[in-house]
Amino acid sequence: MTLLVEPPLNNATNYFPIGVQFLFAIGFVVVMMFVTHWLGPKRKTGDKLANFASGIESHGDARHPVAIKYFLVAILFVLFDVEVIFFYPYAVNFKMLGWGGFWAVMMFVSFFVIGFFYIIKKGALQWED
Amino acid sequence: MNAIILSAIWGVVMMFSSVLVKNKGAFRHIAALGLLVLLAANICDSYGPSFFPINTHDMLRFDSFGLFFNSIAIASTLIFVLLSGKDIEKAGSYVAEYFVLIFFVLCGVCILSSFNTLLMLFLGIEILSIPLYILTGSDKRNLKSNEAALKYFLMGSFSTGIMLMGIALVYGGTGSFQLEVIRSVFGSYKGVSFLEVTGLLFLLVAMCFKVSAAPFHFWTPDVYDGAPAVFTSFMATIVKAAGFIAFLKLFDARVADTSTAVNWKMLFCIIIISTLLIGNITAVFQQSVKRMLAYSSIAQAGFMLFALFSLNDFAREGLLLYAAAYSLATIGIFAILLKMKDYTFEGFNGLAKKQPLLAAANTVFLLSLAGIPLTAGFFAKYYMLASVVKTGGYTWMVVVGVLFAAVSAYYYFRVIQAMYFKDGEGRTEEVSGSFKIGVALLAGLIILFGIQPQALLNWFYF
Amino acid sequence: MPIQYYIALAACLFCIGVVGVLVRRNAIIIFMCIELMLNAVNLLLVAFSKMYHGTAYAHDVNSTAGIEGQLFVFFIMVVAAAEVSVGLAVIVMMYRNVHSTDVNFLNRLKN
Amino acid sequence: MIPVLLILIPVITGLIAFFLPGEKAPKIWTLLSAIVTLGVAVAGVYSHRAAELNFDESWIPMLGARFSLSMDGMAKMLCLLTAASFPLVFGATYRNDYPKPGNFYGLMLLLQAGLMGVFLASDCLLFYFFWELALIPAYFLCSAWGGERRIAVTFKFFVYTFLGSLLMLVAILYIYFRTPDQSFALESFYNVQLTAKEQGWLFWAFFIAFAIKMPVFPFHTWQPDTYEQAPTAVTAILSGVMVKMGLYAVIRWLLPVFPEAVAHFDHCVIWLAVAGIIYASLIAIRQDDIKRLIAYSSIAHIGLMAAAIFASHKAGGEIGLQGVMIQMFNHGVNVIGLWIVVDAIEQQLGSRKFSELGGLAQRAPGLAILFVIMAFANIALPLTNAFVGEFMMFNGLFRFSFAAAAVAGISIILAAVYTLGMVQKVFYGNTVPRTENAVDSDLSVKLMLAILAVVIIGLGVYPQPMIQLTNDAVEAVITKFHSI
Amino acid sequence: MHLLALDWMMLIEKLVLIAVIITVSLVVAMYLTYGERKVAAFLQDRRGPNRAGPAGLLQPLADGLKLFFKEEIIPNSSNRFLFVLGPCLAMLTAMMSCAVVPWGSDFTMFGRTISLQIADVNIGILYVFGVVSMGVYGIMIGGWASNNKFSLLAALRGASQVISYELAMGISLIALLMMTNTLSLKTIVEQQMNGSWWNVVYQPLGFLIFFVCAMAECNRAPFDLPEAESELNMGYHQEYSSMKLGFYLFSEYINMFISSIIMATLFFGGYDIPFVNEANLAPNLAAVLGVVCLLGKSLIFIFVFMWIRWTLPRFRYDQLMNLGWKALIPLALLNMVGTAVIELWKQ
Repeated sequence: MTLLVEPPLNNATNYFPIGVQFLFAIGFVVVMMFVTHWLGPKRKTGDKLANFASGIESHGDARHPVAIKYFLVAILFVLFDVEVIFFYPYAVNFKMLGWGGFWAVMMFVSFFVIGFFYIIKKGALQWED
Repeated sequence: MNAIILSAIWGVVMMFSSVLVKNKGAFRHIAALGLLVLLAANICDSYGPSFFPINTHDMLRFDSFGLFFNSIAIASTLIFVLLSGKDIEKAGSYVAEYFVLIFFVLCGVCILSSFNTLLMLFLGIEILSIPLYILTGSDKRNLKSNEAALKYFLMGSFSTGIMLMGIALVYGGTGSFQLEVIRSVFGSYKGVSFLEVTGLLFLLVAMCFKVSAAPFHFWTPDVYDGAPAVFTSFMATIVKAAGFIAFLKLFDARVADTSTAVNWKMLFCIIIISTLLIGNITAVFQQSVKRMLAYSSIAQAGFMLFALFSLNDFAREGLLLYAAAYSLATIGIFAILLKMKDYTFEGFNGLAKKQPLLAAANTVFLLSLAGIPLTAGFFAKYYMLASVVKTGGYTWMVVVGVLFAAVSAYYYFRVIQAMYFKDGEGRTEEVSGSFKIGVALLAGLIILFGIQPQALLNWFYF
Repeated sequence: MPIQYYIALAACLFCIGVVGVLVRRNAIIIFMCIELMLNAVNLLLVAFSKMYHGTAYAHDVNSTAGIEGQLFVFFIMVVAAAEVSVGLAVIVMMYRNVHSTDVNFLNRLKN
Repeated sequence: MIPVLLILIPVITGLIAFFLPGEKAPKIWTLLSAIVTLGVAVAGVYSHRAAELNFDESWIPMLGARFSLSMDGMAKMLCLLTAASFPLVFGATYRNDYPKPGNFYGLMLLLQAGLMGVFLASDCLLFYFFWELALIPAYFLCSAWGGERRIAVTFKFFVYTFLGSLLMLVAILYIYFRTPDQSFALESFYNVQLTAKEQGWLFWAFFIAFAIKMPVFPFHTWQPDTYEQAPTAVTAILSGVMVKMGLYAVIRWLLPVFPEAVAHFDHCVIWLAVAGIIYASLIAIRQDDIKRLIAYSSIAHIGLMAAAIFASHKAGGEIGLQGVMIQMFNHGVNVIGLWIVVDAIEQQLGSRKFSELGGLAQRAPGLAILFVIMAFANIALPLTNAFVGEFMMFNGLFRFSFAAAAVAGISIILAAVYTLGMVQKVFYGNTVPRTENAVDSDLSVKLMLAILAVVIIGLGVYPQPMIQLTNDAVEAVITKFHSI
Repeated sequence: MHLLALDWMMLIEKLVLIAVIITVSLVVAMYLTYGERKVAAFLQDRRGPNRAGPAGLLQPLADGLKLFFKEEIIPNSSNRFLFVLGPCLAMLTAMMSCAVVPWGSDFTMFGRTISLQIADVNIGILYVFGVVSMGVYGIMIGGWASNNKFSLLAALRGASQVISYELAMGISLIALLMMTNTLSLKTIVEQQMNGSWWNVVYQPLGFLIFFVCAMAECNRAPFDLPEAESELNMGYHQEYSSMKLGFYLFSEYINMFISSIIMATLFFGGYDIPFVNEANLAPNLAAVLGVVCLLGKSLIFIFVFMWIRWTLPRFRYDQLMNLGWKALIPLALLNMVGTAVIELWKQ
């Protein structure tokens, strides 16, 4: 069995130009990188290659664990973004689904809101300490 | 449907109670209340009225089997919360959240007991597993707990990946996720295609992972050992039983029997024997009771797998009984274990002198796990063996199973020996009177089911 | 394109994932490999879905056959997101305690 | 109703005994309970009305298991033995102090209930139930109140028996699914149709379970250790009554259900038993511990009974079976007597070693006389009860195989050697320091021994009531054989 | 194979289009730097660049050339591969996001109908979102690879900010999609051309949220926390020099340009020429005018961006996060539900 290709809009050829553009962009970026690398002067000194910390001597490795808040935001983003993405198919078929779909989505929205209020109440979004 | 929705709702209620209620001790009462409501609603559902007449498009199918299992699971959780609620409070600082997660796990359990499409199987397993990853790691400062959580998580999601591949392949072969369709395709084909058989094998592997059947059991002891004991109790009982219920529903008779490409019986046979072998033999060598229980849970899984081997009515009834008997006994043992200061066998030395009631109850639980008559565990094992004998053939496997049951007596009796026949302090935490009564009642319940199994199983045939 | 191509591709991705899980020692990389496995499944599901839909579409333009495969993909994505959030949290927790994400640290429970 | 009482009285009184405080209360309570049970058992023996002797009630309908008890002659006899042995043992050990007496006596009564259940059950699942139930109290009794090595030894005993019974469970299940009406009833089991091959392995599954319990030669290794380590009161019950469970089960559940397999494997089993007899007798001679000696002698006696049972299906073998019937009772009586003496010695002198004993007859003449009677019964001298039983059993065995009977016959001589050796080493010769200050034993001990001695001689002279009592059971088994 | 069956003329056509569009956006970006300085000068009553060329018009070229000839520095303690990858990724995503934008109506030349859209896919908006959210990798990788505390902190801030506002942005668009029922940008534009009003009339709140989020996404003031020089020196690209720095700067301006274009397309009719019925014009003329119109609209947005930048002070970080999570997301949700109810009511 093979995939039967259907006529409508969504067709692999539609995406072909994007691929072309991607190649184009990559080419551009790489060429630019090489050109500047080749053109620029190279006079390396130890001071120049050290980290810049406004003239203060930098201490150790920068990759220390950072505040958990950032991590929390990232995790919350992952969760909520997936939920948001799920609204898209609904939005596109919104008129077709009518009130039935509306109530189903309202349920989904309520999950979203419950989770949202929960994290707010738990102080996950509290940035001012 | 009642149980699924209400457990989710009550989970949310608990979630917000964590914000609104300041008193830590109140959470377990709220949770117990919720479980009571859940149990009532589920029993209500079993007898007809469902509060949520939702069209599930045949994705979920509520039969008496699943509903009855829900009742068992919810009731066991209730007992668990009543007995070990205080220990949950000690597990970490997010007390209410632990209860929330337990409710969500129950939601997954209820989905697993009624799924009718692979989608729901997948969702049920995930809803069940993800909260467990968190519960396993709930002791944040404890490295063992961390390790257990990470290991459980990695292994769990790995097996999820395998399961999904299996589902995808089965879908590719049959064109549907519905169990009936898959079964009928398996029944109608002369030779099933490569896709379906591979898919089903993947599913088998994944389910073995989830129920910790050998050779995919290796994560279990570490995880059960590392997790806070109170959650190990929950994980090793209700969750595991739910896994088996799902396993049974998935590999129902018609799938396994009609496909000739793989000798399913032989395959299960190997899995069962190796599970029993590994579980029992390693349990013998453990020094910590908690770890022994972890291995013994593998061994018990081997016995539950008999149901999957035989797939007849005895298997179905027996699995329910096994789930109940095993869960109740293990919850009881863990409840007592949690009161012990020392989790090794030596820690139990002389418990009978200090706490005769706890020791007696613990003995009943251990005897039940060993499958001695007069306890529920006997009939559980009885049903499992009977189901295999009924299918005919492979009686030698029953004999092997029985041999391992005798081996299992060794490590269960070590605890009894320690409690009764050895001298020691038997040091425990403060034990409240209500806890003692609860444990005694639980032991009584196990003996009741041991004398009159139909007290439990009659519900199934209402 | 024939469905076999998709199966082969998905199988390759899946195998890379499996091998990665088994071979690599860094928890995050293992986790990424697991995600790779999930995505191989997604790919396969969509391909199958399209295959069934295409077959049905040839007979009936309004057919919705095969959509359940794509539906499944949505659920996999959700679950993957949930797993990411929990899993990364677990890994971070681990990292805060041992300052490493190497799973070789995970054999302390063995004894 | 009588069978139910026989089980219920010990269960209920036993559970109450757990909660009785102090030293005296449990003793008196259990003694009373045991006497009441004995009364009921005697009433059962003399009752002939089916309504009184049978009980049948629904138990687990979904499995087809019923709570059905019935009391035929063999059951009557064994119930009588069980009911009689407990008051005897309680009486003889009345002076002994056990730590936590409530638990001890409670468990003893539960053990009695389990034993009764085994002898009375006429439903196989129920039988299995009681079979295991008898084990658990015995396990706790031996482990908690036994000697130094008690934990390991008792566990060995437990695992052996448990393993055997699990094998039996598998076989029971198998037969259950072959019965036409899916039931565990005795009749259904008797009527089940099995092929020769099935009978073959089912036979072994059952036989191993029973053989461990009896014990027959290769399965006996738990027995001497356990007898040695268990508190003597418990040992008395174990060897006096509990081993009869195995013999009883063979007659009740094995012979009629697998007649063809019995006919097929009879040589095998009998030679095992005979080998066991000789082996145990030889070992017994070498023992230094009274308890171990009696334990091995018990193996020898049981072996003979087992051999006679398996010889009974040949023409004329019913005499042997009849012999087994009465010998079960007699052996129980004799061996309990021996254990009581051992207990009396051990309690007083703190040792059971021949090397540490001697000349006791001078210090305790009453005990010595009674012990000698017991010893004669153990050798099966004429005029003792055992003579009748052994004579009949050898008779049956001779009909089956001359060679086997001849070899087994050596055991009579060996029995004389070790038993008399024991009497001589313990009671005669010069006193040793340990026995220097010994006194005669308590009245309670002597009273119990005297009762036993009366029974021994009474039955030795006039065994007819016992034969009549068990005749129906023998006939039932033999008819079953002849019907195939 | 389908690839071989491709229309080769079409390939050439697309190549030309891609080249033109990328060049245009680069040039626009260059001149935006100029524009920014001029606008700043204007708002602060200064002159701005005025030396290179008439009115300083060659200034961007001079700046660009300088970037080419600057020395490339890769700090010792950095991760070299990632250090280079960061700016490349930022530039790449910036260049890719314009692929689904419809620049104008169809254009006829040499007997061929040429679509002024690189790829007309039915998930246009999703594509844009996908590519834009890749932008965060550029920031994160750059900041992390520098192994500099300031860079790392700035990158973290930037990443958190971008992903936070993406949520609100996503939700705000849903209301719009409920009305258009399509994800294809071209269809959305056509609907606005044929319908009487632009979408902004129906979705003012949605537009506002989208606009705010777009500003935050582009790290534009008042949301330019990642490069808050008073706290973090130069932000995540403080170790960068030469063209790698140039890439970051360029990508930022390109992003600004493209987001203006997207806003114009979604809410302001795209290449629709206001008050004119395109059907009355010659098709080619209409197409050219459409392109001009679109650019014009986007320039207005860009001007507003700059205007805001030089008018408002920077947010504090907690204010920024609170605005994103606690104000915009609930607002966007409300807008979504409200739109749904009204739309269903109307049916």
